[in-house]
Amino acid sequence: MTAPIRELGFAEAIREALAIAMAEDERVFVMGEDVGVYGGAFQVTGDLVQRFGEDRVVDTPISELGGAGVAVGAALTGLKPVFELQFSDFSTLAMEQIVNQAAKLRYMLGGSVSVPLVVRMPTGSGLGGAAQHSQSLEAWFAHVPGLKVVEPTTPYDAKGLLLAAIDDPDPVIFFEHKLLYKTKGPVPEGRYVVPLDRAETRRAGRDLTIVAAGVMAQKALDAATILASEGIEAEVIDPRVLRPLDMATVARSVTRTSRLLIVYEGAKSFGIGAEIAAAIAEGEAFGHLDAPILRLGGAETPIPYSPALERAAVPQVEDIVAAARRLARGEA
Amino acid sequence: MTAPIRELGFAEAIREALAIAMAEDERVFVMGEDVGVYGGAFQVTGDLVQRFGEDRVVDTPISELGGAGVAVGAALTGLKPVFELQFSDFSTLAMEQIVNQAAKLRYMLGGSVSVPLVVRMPTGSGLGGAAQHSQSLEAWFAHVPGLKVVEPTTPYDAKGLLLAAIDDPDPVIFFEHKLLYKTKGPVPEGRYVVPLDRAETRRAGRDLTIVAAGVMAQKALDAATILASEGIEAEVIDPRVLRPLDMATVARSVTRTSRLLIVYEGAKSFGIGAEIAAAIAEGEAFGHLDAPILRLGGAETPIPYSPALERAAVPQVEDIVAAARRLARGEA
Amino acid sequence: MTAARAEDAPPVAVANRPAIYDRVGAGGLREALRRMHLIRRFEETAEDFYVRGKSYGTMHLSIGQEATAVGVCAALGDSDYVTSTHRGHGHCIAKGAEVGRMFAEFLGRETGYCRGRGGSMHIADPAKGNLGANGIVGGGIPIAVGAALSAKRLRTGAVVASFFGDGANNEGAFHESLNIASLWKLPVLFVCENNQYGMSVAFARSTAVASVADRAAAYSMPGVTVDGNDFAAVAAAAFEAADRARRGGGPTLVECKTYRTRGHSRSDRNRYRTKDEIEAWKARDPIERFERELSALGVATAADAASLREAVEREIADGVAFAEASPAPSTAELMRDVHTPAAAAPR
Amino acid sequence: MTAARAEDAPPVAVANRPAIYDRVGAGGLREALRRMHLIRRFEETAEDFYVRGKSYGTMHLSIGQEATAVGVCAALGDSDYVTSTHRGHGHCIAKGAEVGRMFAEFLGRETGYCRGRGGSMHIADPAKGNLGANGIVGGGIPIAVGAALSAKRLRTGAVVASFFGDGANNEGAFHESLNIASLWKLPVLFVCENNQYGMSVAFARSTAVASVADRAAAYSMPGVTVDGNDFAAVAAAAFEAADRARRGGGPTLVECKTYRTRGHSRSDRNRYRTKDEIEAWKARDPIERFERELSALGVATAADAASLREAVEREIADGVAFAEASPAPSTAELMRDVHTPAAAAPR
Ligand SMILES: Cc1ncc(C[n+]2csc(CCOP(=O)(O)OP(=O)(O)O)c2C)c(N)n1
Ligand SMILES: Cc1ncc(C[n+]2csc(CCOP(=O)(O)OP(=O)(O)O)c2C)c(N)n1
Ligand SMILES: [Mg+2]
Ligand SMILES: [Mg+2]
Repeated sequence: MTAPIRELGFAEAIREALAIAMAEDERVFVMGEDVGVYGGAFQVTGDLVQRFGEDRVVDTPISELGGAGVAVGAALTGLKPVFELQFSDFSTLAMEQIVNQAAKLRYMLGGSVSVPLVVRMPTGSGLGGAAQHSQSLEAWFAHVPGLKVVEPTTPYDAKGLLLAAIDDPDPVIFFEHKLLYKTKGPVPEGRYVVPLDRAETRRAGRDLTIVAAGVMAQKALDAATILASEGIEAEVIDPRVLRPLDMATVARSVTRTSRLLIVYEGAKSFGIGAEIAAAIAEGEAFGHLDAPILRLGGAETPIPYSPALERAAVPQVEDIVAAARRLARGEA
Repeated sequence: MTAPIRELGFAEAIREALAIAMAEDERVFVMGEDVGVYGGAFQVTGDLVQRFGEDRVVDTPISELGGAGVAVGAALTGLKPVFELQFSDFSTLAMEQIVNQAAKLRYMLGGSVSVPLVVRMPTGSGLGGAAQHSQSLEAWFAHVPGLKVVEPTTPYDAKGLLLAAIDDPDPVIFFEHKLLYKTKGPVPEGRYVVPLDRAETRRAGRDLTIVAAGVMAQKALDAATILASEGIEAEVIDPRVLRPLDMATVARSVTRTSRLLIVYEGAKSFGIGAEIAAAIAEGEAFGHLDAPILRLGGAETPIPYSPALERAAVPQVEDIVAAARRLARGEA
Repeated sequence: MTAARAEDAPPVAVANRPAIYDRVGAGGLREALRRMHLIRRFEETAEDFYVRGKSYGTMHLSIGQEATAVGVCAALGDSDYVTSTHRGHGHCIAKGAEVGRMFAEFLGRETGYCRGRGGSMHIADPAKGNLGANGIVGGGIPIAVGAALSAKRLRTGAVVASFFGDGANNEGAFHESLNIASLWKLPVLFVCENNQYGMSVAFARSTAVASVADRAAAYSMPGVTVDGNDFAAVAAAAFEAADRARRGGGPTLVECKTYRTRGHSRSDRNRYRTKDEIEAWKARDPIERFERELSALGVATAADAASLREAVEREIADGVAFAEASPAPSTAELMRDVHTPAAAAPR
Repeated sequence: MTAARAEDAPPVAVANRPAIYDRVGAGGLREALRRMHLIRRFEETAEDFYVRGKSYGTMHLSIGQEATAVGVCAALGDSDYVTSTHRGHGHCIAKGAEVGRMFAEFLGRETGYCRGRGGSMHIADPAKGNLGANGIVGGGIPIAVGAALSAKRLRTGAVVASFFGDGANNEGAFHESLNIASLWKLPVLFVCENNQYGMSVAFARSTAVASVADRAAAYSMPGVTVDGNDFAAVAAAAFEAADRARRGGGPTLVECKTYRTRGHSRSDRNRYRTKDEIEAWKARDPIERFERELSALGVATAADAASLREAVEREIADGVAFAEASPAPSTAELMRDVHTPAAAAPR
């Protein structure tokens, strides 16, 4: 018997995952700034405080480092916190606890403890938040051994990946692109999990492979539609999980298509696309490449406020189409 | 007339750069934890407090975020601070000020201000500091538009690059590998600068290109000596500056050698080698590659304490030799 | 509007004239009133832009808090600094910014204070000593301490006022900054605008002490709580703190109890407070009160106030026209100002 | 050695017997003395390893501070937690750890508490509630608050003692943590070991308040300063704070004034303090003092103390032998424990 499937928004899917986990397991709780009666800066926690009470949906003071540390301590000692940062930009205040403590404690202590912590944070630009509210810092976390890093694209994945993240015994960083919150998609009722180690091929194609996560996967799919109308069949792979990266799926695709385009929003250099390109360049798939690996990343600039500039600072559908076209036609 | 050249230690070369900058320019000052009478955790500032007084060599409380912010504010308003973090691991507490403020202020404010700040920090493992005192976080900073990121290898470069960093009107992150502090090399007296945008070819060779910075450049040179005895001529390129990366020098070399090995200490995935590999894989040099690009990075683990484990967690000379051999002999 | 009510209000006894008014002087008081109106009208106009879909991003209005911004800045000159917050329009105008360039920034235009790169949350006016609004709660506090270090080291005689909210007082940056400023006896005014909420969380739910000013003792610095809706009270505290700072007496923590009558930002549904509470605070409007007082004291008659408000309307209208006529930045200049061009470098 | 001096010392009047000694009981007091000796001898032996080039990395000795660690832990049971610091050997032993596994960790052996992965700076003993030493100054403070949240939510009745230094009290983490713990009335003992220096910087040069305990008022929690070299004073404060915490009365800040007679770490040249100062504090050695007191009170005679010290010597010798006989970790297991194996997952 499969669960009924409804159309659900991305934010609602996340909320549903939280509600399921909290209903199932007393140890799971949500904490963060304004997650209670305000419902979260992006209305993700919504009415959870009404449903689970203030002890399970905890408003913290504006203390990102302290909040993260409290979550780490709680996770070490029997609870399963889901800690929300209002913007991933504010993780800069909490890196100490996330990176030096949560990610390392198990290893540093010889395996005698686990830190079952999920840190949720909205990422990316597109809402005029300017330089301190629009960063894409995925690559930082993906570089840290001991962390897992997730970035869903669809409401279905958002729910299933978040349930998997909460189940996971180790710290998981969960990025949510702000532009996705209001997107909708089919989501089954009840519990299901999407595993934390598998990329998803969102569209099959033979001419080139496009790898893109989060909102960039959406843009890549839109680009693929346009490309198809020109006779270029792009395969679109959504990693979903950035650490550990499922490079096998990417490599299999590239072995067939011989061309690789990677799209991501964070600054191009030292961004997530660098790792994907490098991993292909050093593996078996390298021999199958018919063209250089193309990366389309964010501009090397803080995110500007003015809308046209903001748009110009990150890859757009038309940029993906243009790059894919060049790559597929061997003009790169 | 050229300045007399002496053998100088790496730490002394840095101290000399600080002393020159401070003597020349009243606005330059040093701040950080225990930089005064203690002389710095690694004895880099040494006797500067005796020479320049407590107003120019300022012991801060143990307050990395506050200290960084004070440095940003001072830089914004007419001073030129050189801020020392005792270990780069503690930058996790100061990322907010370094990344959200220092790196972005000029852009965010439309070019109306500059932040002439240098942040010095020891990096890397090798002294038994374990997971919270041994990280190599260069890739994080190299990913941030608005920053420049420097990592010298020789005492000569340490001095010249630091003087260039202090001269620079924008924030510069200056990584110093702990294992280099006691190394020695020729250093001219007086002022000279090493520009912040040029890689250095430390050894010429035709069979493969090895790119490595900081202590890894030293190890690569040691490896090259061994390789030469086997008839393999490795070209060793030391980027010196990780942001902006001088990829032109690397590309020119790869175009000639057709093989590229990148060595770095930070966790392999999403590390600095990923960008170098990706940049080659997407450029002109790609067509000249005769083999996949090989990366030798740190293990995907927090740095362990026990010496044999610690050694195993980062690339060693013998690992570089083995990788280069495989690459040069086409066994990769 | 304020004028009508001002005339109905009971007259203020001249005997009660606060001493600080003598120091500010009649011209200064009228200018303060003008700036308060300018802030109010700037923000109402900005709000209107939003409602009409003319602007982008989010915004944080300080309507109801004008006496704090203007009262503090009354004690500062152009060479003194301020660091500001996400709710920074008031600080910016109080420190002397032009509303035209502010509107232009708000609309993301090339003529804005940040050439359209910063928007509402980063408006800055370094020429007037405003080091910028800040998108990071508490982000400006250590920067203010650094500016004060420059002032002390370079002997400019400047003081720095660091504005921040009640929510920000629970950030580590607050603690580290106040400790350093006190240790080094730096000329800083730490100005907490305690508007009772940090987004949605009431002060008592975020802060384990009755008053932010009570925390001053933890840094051996004077702490004072004033009615943030009373220009005189704020200005008196600010002058005292600035005097102390200029004398080398170190920093002061000034807590101004006030209230934002608008939501936290665009997306606020006001679920965390009551209409009654909002109305009660509206009745304590700082501008009406100040205007009433100046009228009773004969510093600004009803007619003066009316012509001042007219001038403000014109300034606002001109500012809007300037901003709307200004070009958006060219995407060709996306990469400009990431770094300082070598030519512009100080060295 | 301590024994000889204990007999020369003036007797302590039985009338002055601290009330807390009744609560700890004679057995408890002897055990406390034993642990203090064990800490001292562990660290002297560790130091000796260094001198002889047998160990790796750095280390931070708490010699002179033993009464604080043991006094606080006297008020704790095995189900209570501690979070510790880079200077954590004392806390670890006070909380009941075995010196054999500690030496093994110190030497990076597979039998160590962290299987050689952590070293001196990360020794932990979760089974006894020690959540670990910490390489990050202030890093353990919010973690302690989280453990207290667990205790409260899971109704375990546990309390948490968070040790940190005087230097750490200037970290933002201190501020944020104390505020949260007080707001949520969590069962935490914030124990500041004020040993007068944060590496090289004297307390007065780092901290803008006379006593760390004075900062408690900023979080509406009780704050108390005690002589950290006096077991009774420390234990009395710890029991009072633990009682309050267990009653639901929330956290307490306990400042223990003490001194480290060794350098900060291996590389310290002691340039920031005088020999006289060090000698003056050595004269106030907490172990000698405690032993003298217990002897005067008849709780542990000189003979008892001597046999206790002998037992400690054997324990140390056995621990060293155990550690030295233990294997180093295999590099084949480099990647083990980065993540929790699925099988071990709690779910
Ligand atoms: C470091 C950080 N955390 C959280 C936020 C999100 N945020 C923006 S304003 C705000 C409330 C700030 O409260 P307060 O300091 O009292 O200032 P007010 O908004 O009341 O003026 C929050 C939580 C932020 N911008 N920066
Ligand atoms: C966040 C951080 N900053 C700096 C250091 C380097 N450091 C290690 S111990 C220490 C001094 C700590 O002083 P205190 O808190 O008084 O503890 P004590 O060493 O006196 O026991 C410093 C600066 C660190 N480990 N972590
Ligand atoms: Mg507020
Ligand atoms: Mg200390």
